[in-house]
Amino acid sequence: MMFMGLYNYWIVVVLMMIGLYIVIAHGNLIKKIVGLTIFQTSVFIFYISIAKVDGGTAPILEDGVSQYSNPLPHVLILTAIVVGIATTALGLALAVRLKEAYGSIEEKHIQDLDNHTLENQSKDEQGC
Amino acid sequence: MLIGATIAILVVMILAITRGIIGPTLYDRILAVNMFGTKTVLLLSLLGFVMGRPHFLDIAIVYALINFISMIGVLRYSNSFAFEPPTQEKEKLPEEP
Amino acid sequence: MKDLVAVVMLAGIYSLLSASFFVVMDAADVAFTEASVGAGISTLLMLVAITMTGRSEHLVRHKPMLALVVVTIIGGLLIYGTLDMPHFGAVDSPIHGYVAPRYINDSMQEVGVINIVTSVLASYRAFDTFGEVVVIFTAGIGVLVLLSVERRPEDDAEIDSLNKAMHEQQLILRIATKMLIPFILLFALYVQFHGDFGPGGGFQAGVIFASAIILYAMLFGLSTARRVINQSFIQLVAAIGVLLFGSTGLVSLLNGGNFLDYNVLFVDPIAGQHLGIFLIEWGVGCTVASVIVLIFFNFAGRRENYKRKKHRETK
Amino acid sequence: MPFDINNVIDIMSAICLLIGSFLCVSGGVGILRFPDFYTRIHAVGVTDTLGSGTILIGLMLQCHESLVFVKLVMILLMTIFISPIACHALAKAATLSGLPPLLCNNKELEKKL
Repeated sequence: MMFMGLYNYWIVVVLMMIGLYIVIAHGNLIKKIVGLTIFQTSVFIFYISIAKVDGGTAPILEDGVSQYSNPLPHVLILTAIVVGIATTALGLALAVRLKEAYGSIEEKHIQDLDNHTLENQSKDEQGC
Repeated sequence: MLIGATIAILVVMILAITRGIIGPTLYDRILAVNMFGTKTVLLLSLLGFVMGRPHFLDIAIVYALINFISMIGVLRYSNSFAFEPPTQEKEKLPEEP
Repeated sequence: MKDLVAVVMLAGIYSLLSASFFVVMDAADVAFTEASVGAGISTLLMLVAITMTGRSEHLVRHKPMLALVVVTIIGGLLIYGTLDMPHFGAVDSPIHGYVAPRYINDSMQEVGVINIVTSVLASYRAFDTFGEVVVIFTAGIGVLVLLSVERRPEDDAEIDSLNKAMHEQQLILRIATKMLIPFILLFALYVQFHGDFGPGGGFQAGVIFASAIILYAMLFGLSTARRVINQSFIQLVAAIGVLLFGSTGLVSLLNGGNFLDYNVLFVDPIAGQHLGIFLIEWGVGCTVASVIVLIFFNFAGRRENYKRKKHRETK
Repeated sequence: MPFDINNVIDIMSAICLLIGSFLCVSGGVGILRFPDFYTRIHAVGVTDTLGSGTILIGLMLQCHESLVFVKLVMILLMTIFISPIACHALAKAATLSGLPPLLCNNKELEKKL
């Protein structure tokens, strides 16, 4: 049973892979962003779970408590969550603009449209 | 008794998630999320007492507020007609598979 | 699942769950942040984006088998890598070795703040936090550049008339919201100032403050909310927050200390630390609140433009 | 057992927690088992408020610090205030969007009557 103490990492890996699968396999940009969010949260869970100490409590000093969990990962993740929402908003804004420019947020449609315009351009150049 | 209540809340949360996943209409899902939120508030207050550190009550208050806000937001932005002006013609809600 | 709204709702549940997990893992501050950010604001922004980009997904997958194989291989490698990691909850794992004991044992003498997370965030690693605040500010500017729309007075009049027409329908919600909003704002201030003693601080307070304004904007219409809080004022506040943070560092430089070293801000080092943390938290709170309100206003303003266009086309 | 006010308070708090847990679980069963949206919102809306209320009162009876007590009172007030409004908004939105309630056919109704 030497591996039983590692289950927190396995949960993190599973969540991370779910996020990665969504990012790779789905063409919809919004869904890709949701996948990225799941990926991000798995990293948060990783940090927080390694900060946990057996028998420790929240890192807020109190009389009669000597064992606290590690405050450093908490600080990193606290800021990362707020930065995460800001970057997610930026990604969503990009998706909205892509929808306006291409009329779709499916990756395949956007690529097709791009290829189409590229072909037209090269034809025009040859024509000249 | 505290632990018993915590377990009961956890069971209810699982039931709510099930409804959120299968829920045929959008409103079922919103209802499930809302219920999940209120149950989280209760869970946090109970956990604070179980662990003996009542700092967590602040988090519970935030939950109660944010849950309300997010529900209003979901209703507002999910093509819900309660928030559209009555003069516009009503479209049919798209049936989900 | 093809319906993106359902996907976003489930993502909201996932966020609630992860916040409960953070509570169980003793990370009260992180849970606080996740509670105020993940469940409310991010769900909301995704929904607004979905209303503009279309609600259903065309299920064209990019070679799911290949993706599955790639994901399985990477996952297997990662799990193989975890076999050497320290066990869950182990007291002697390397992460608890280097700077953490100093934070836990000495922060009371050096900084004088009960909440260790706040003292690390705002004093020991303040430069890092400065970077994060600048990132948030930059993201706000990015959204502003991408989504800002010009407003014309005649559109406002049109929206006003629509709002009046909706007043009857939303009477209960509007009255309830009017009663709730002062309470939310007060609670945000409590969180802002209570960060030294319990979970809380500038990041969380900013998000809660912003969510109160977002609630107002959702129920009373965007143009009303913009009349209450001008957008250029919000931009100003965002910039002032970052400036406050940076100038606190500069003042400590000028007083002969390091950048963001608050000991020199006051005669007594502990009082200096308190003053420094107070100013820093204010800067963070201002920036976060105004950037989030800014992001929401721009998303929602874009959406109203869409609706107006549709309205005109149907006419 | 000698009469002691602390014992009485403990027992009362236990009873409150028990009732609250029971109500919450019944609401949970309701949201899963009831046939359509309106019956589900009925199950949730009613039990949510009362169940949360009783659990919070049970916790209030157990707490010793006044700040904790005040916070619990605030959570209780907010639950009582917010939960019915949220349910009202949800049900109204569903009705206005044209979600039909599940009714038995008129013939069946006539038979029953």
